Amino acid sequence: MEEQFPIIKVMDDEGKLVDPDVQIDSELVKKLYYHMTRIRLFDRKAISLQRQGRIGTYPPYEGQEAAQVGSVMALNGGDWVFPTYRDHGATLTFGADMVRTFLYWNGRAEGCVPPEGKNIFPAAVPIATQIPHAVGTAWAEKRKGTDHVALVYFGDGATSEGDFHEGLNFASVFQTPTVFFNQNNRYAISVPVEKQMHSKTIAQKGLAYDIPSVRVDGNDVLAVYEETQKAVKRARQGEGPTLIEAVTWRTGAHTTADDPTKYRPEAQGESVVHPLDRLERLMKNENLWDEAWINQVQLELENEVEVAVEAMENYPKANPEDLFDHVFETLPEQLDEQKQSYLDLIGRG
Amino acid sequence: MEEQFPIIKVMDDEGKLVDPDVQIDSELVKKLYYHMTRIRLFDRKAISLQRQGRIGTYPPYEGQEAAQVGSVMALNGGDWVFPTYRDHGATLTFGADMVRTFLYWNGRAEGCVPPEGKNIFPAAVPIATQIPHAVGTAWAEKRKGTDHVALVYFGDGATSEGDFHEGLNFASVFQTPTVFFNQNNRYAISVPVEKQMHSKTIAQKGLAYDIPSVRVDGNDVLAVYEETQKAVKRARQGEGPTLIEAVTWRTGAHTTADDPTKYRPEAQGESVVHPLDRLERLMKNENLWDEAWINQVQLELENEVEVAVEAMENYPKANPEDLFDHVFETLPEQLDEQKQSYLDLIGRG
Amino acid sequence: MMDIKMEDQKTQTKTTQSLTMVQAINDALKTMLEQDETTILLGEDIGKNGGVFRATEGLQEQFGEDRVIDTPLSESGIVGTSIGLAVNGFKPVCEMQFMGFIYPAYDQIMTHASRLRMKTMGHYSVPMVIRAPYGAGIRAPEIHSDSMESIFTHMPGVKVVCPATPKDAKGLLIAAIEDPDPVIFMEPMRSYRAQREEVPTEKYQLPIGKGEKIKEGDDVTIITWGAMLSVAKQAAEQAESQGIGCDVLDLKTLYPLDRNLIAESVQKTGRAVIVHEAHQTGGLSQDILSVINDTSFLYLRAPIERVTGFDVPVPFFALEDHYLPTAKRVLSSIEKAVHF
Amino acid sequence: MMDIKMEDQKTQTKTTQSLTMVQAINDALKTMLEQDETTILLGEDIGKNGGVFRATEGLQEQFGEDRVIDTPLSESGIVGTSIGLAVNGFKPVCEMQFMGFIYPAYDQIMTHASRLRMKTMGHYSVPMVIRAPYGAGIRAPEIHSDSMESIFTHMPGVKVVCPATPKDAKGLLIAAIEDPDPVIFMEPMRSYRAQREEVPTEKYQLPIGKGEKIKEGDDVTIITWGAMLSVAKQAAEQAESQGIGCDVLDLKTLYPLDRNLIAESVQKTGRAVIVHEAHQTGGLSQDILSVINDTSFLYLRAPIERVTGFDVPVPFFALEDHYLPTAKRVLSSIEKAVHF
Ligand SMILES: Cc1ncc(C[n+]2csc(CCOP(=O)(O)OP(=O)(O)O)c2C)c(N)n1
Ligand SMILES: Cc1ncc(C[n+]2csc(CCOP(=O)(O)OP(=O)(O)O)c2C)c(N)n1
Ligand SMILES: [Mg+2]
Ligand SMILES: [Mg+2]
Repeated sequence: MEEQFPIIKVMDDEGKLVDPDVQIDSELVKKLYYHMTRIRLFDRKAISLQRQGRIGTYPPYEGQEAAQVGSVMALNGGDWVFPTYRDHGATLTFGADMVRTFLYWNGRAEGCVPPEGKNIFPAAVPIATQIPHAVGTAWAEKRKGTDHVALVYFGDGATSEGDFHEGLNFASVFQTPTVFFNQNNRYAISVPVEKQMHSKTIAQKGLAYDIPSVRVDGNDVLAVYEETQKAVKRARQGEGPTLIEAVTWRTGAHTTADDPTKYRPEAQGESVVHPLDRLERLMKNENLWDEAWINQVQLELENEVEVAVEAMENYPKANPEDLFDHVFETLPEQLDEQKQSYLDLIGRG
Repeated sequence: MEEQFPIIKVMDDEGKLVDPDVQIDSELVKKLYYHMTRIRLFDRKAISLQRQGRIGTYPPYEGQEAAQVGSVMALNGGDWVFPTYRDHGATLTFGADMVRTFLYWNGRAEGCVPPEGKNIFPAAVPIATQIPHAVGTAWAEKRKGTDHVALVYFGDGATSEGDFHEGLNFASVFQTPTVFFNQNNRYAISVPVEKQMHSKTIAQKGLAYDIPSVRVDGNDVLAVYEETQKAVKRARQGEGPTLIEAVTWRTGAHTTADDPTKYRPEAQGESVVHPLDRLERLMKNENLWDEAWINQVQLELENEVEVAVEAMENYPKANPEDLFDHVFETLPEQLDEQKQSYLDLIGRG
Repeated sequence: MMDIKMEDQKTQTKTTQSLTMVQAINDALKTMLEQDETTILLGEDIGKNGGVFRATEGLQEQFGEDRVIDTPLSESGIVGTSIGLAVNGFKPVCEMQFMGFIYPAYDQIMTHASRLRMKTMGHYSVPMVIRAPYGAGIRAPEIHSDSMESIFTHMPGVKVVCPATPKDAKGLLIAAIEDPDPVIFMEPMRSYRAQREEVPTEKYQLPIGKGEKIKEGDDVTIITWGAMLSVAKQAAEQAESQGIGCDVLDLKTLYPLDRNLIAESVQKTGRAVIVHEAHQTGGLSQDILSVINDTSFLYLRAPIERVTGFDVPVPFFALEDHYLPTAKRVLSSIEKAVHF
Repeated sequence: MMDIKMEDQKTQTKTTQSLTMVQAINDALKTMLEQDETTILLGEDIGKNGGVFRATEGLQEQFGEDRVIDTPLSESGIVGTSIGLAVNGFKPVCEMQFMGFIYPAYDQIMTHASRLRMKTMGHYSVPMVIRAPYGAGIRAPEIHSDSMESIFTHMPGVKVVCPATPKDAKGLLIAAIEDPDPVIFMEPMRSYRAQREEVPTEKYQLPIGKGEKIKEGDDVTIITWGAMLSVAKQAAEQAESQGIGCDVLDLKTLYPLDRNLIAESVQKTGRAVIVHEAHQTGGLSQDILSVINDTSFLYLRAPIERVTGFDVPVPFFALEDHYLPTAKRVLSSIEKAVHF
């Protein structure tokens, strides 16, 4: 099966183009670099905030920046994104608010509210449950006759859940414009993909549904972008779903509460070239590395992140009223009574 | 994919051997004929009992006799069988009690109690839920170091459920000695397999798990027997699970409460040669058709069925005590109180 | 189905037809498919076959495969994709073939359908209905006879509705479809064809959250819904022949409960018998008991009686009549309450 | 973990060690893995990683990958295959990583684990334990904080156990593993490391179905379990400082309930406050209320009070302290009951 699904690359680890004749779009490369840098800064800041007790448990995505940025950049404004808890690199790139993204990791529902006009679902915490949502939402677009698509993120572990299977089957039967974007980062918390499945690839799971699938180097942002674009294009044209396996590597811990040295062999992952380093090499190779621009971007983004942290920390405190007010459109009488008597008790009545 | 999974046959519709050089085992053929005849008689009797209001709703398996008998005959005594509601043709052949099988269709728990030493699970009613059980049970045999296997039946519709996927993945990861025996009878109640899945075969679903799979003519009892034997042998030898798709046809209604003329095109299935007719042709072609023996078998089996019906109808009435007595090994006090007060009320206290 | 013109109180001419409950449900679905193009139906065998109970009979023919959709056999898939459809402009009405087959979808309902509005502070909502025939008494196979409303009444963010009559079925189902939040719509399958009633042909809604007093009496309040209503009524009649007057309440909505209806009646009678076919432990009877405790403690003249399914799995059908509450059991509890 | 020799009442020398609850659970699992070779553990990340809470720390190292099994991420698969293992000679102890992730396995538990003995009149049984850390209060992400015992206490055929202390955790977990029927074993994760206690190193069982009076007082009975026990005790202390005596009951088993313990206490005090963190509607408080109704109606001097999680989804953690019962809320209910 591995031969049937070779890992597609545009550049190699040294940032050399695999096909030297290929034309690369320098504006695109700069955009990708910009967003990967931006989300890396967010990620590192979030880890440090967690260490200082300023936000809650946090799942870093470092190492997966290419997979997330490369894929989400292939979408348009009206498309839909279905992230997991580890995909706020993608949602930030797609247009999610940075302050609210920080708020999410501080236990705030405000973090699930997307900007108006941006179709971003709340991060799915129960594994694989978001997959059918992306199928249904894409199906709705198809029914309405638009060319919008839905892209759903999920991990290697998610492929073991029933919802992965049921979602892919629905997408296949109803030919919905859904892009199934798997980030195979080799681990589901501590469980390596070799124990998650006996098959060597995730891409081959598309065969069960006659869903076209492809395996891509998830640390090669150009390859991810290109393959996602193809899948999105097919979906827009009414040619149905695609399964993309992006082979990548989670550099850090599963979450800030996790200690990967307990279960990952020390040497594993050592040879992985970080996707941003790879992109840097490419840019240097292709003479796109403009030190001044790089420094400016860095400063600008560091500032953006700092400002967002400050805004998060100065955000008005969570209202106990919000416990009750969004359960139904209209609060049932008995729930309203619970609300009133609680507010009375805490002196907010 | 269809080319990758050709439908394997031993005989053609005319009962001619596909490979004329093959040696057939005449004792085996007679046994298969015997059991297929036996379960057909059971099935037809059950339908008629249901029409007369003497048993409850009944799901006939007519048309699937070869699939059920051919597969279950490949097992040994210590093996395990996991049937659905439509697989009592298989369980009867494996050694389930005929009286109890009738009782099951009369709403009696007694119908789920297998004869001592026969490893037969109660028929699974919630679709696909039995699949993980067969994996766990086979896994237990592997752990104990026996060479027993588990064979699990399920329909084409069952492949859409999450439990199908999760079960196959576990079997693949833990290499359990499980035979996944799918009867693709082309319909899940009214839903044709073309709407159940976009893929053309069920066998290809094994590719997702690197589980070897095969497609067999489910109406060719010799082909079913052979392919199941191969799968069972692999399982016994520690070579893990196999997925078998037996392509067959449900001659009648989904259940006695169903009217297939509402949803099946009239001509569909017309060309299907009934598996017993096919076997008869083969036996005639191969000079195994012994009219006297046939008649004797017919009489003997008709008698067996009649005797079983009588025993079912004379069976002691269901005890209300049984409502309570098998919920736990030891009845909790509060449940015992419910029991006692109910028995008092109905004058059995 | 016979069309009849009827004069209603407001001297307005209304059209009604005599329908069974399953026909009334069919009529409600048809009404909504006609009047709201975002309404779509999803389920197993609901298309050509018209549903195993014929609740969707003729609807695919009339509205097409695109609006009355035969899905794969996949409850989590049905509910999960419907959440996506609901968020993106549609009003999916999903059929679970029997309530006992809703369990694979429990996760989707619990972790998403019920919470999406809360999670997003109202940005996304899930206006979706899950229809589920429930209950024992029709000699169905195993698992086909469960009555597990409690796993949904305990789930914040969903409403649970259960009609007992054809007219209520239509009005409540339309209300459920028009409700902006997820509704579990339980259909008492043994009442599907038990009774005919004049049902308005027009579109109408009955309020979710409101029960009704079906019968008036002074001595004891019988509280029930769905298929058990007829059992309760039978017991009430037998009680009256002994001179015991019964208020019989049909709750119709199981969450949120019509607490006023319950309180008013129990404050009058001082006694209550709650009847449902779900298991007693964790059954809705316990919640009703707490409504009475909270509202009517000082009025109570006897412990509250519960007549429910036993705390045993719903049995194979040979024993289901022993599992289900009977008029005899209800009567015995009425007597116990009155003679306390 | 410090080993200490202690003299017990029977002047017999016993060894104990000072353990947190999560260590006591680890010790129970280790004890059973040592003493019963049919015991096996299955779950996500329970092997090398020792479980996300370290409940299985060191066990795979000691007992091998064959007995402490990292499974695929597949709750229905874990429970479904465990049913097969249980029927065929093993005692699977499954870990659901958090109770909020048990929902995908609900179908397997409901339609098979709980019913197999009944279905086969005792021919097959499912001696299996499902461990599930539950509850809010540790700033965990969404869905990690649910407390859904009611969907299991309402399910005939399973027992539900929930210890509040290290010693109970070990004794009850061993009892659960040795129980011939399926047991849902809920672990209050916010108590995992809250307290140390001397726990016997030997194998011992505590009886399933028995609660305990933790504190004695005459005016009101506080009934609770698990993580809420400490909240209840805190409120009871505050009440006593106002001269209100409290019986505090730790139920320990949620099905079957220790009805005698509840009845005796409420018959003494005439008042009850039930505390749990699950949602109120459909919560176990309603069942306890019915136990009191059935056994102690004439003793009641005030309506029964319930202090529970609200009927809202367990919120993101910024609001979880508002969701959870607090000593203040419990005290307010104690006062309400006493001053009725
Ligand atoms: C249904 C469910 N079960 C268990 C968990 C606990 N859990 C959180 S993340 C995780 C591993 C997920 O692995 P993978 O899908 O590979 O995604 P990754 O974390 O690697 O991005 C687990 C088991 C969960 N969130 N949901
Ligand atoms: C979980 C679940 N959903 C729905 C049903 C109702 N139902 C009973 S049989 C059936 C069709 C099954 O089709 P298939 O798997 O092809 O088996 P067949 O009946 O053809 O043998 C359905 C939908 C069920 N029993 N279980
Ligand atoms: Mg992963
Ligand atoms: Mg079929």
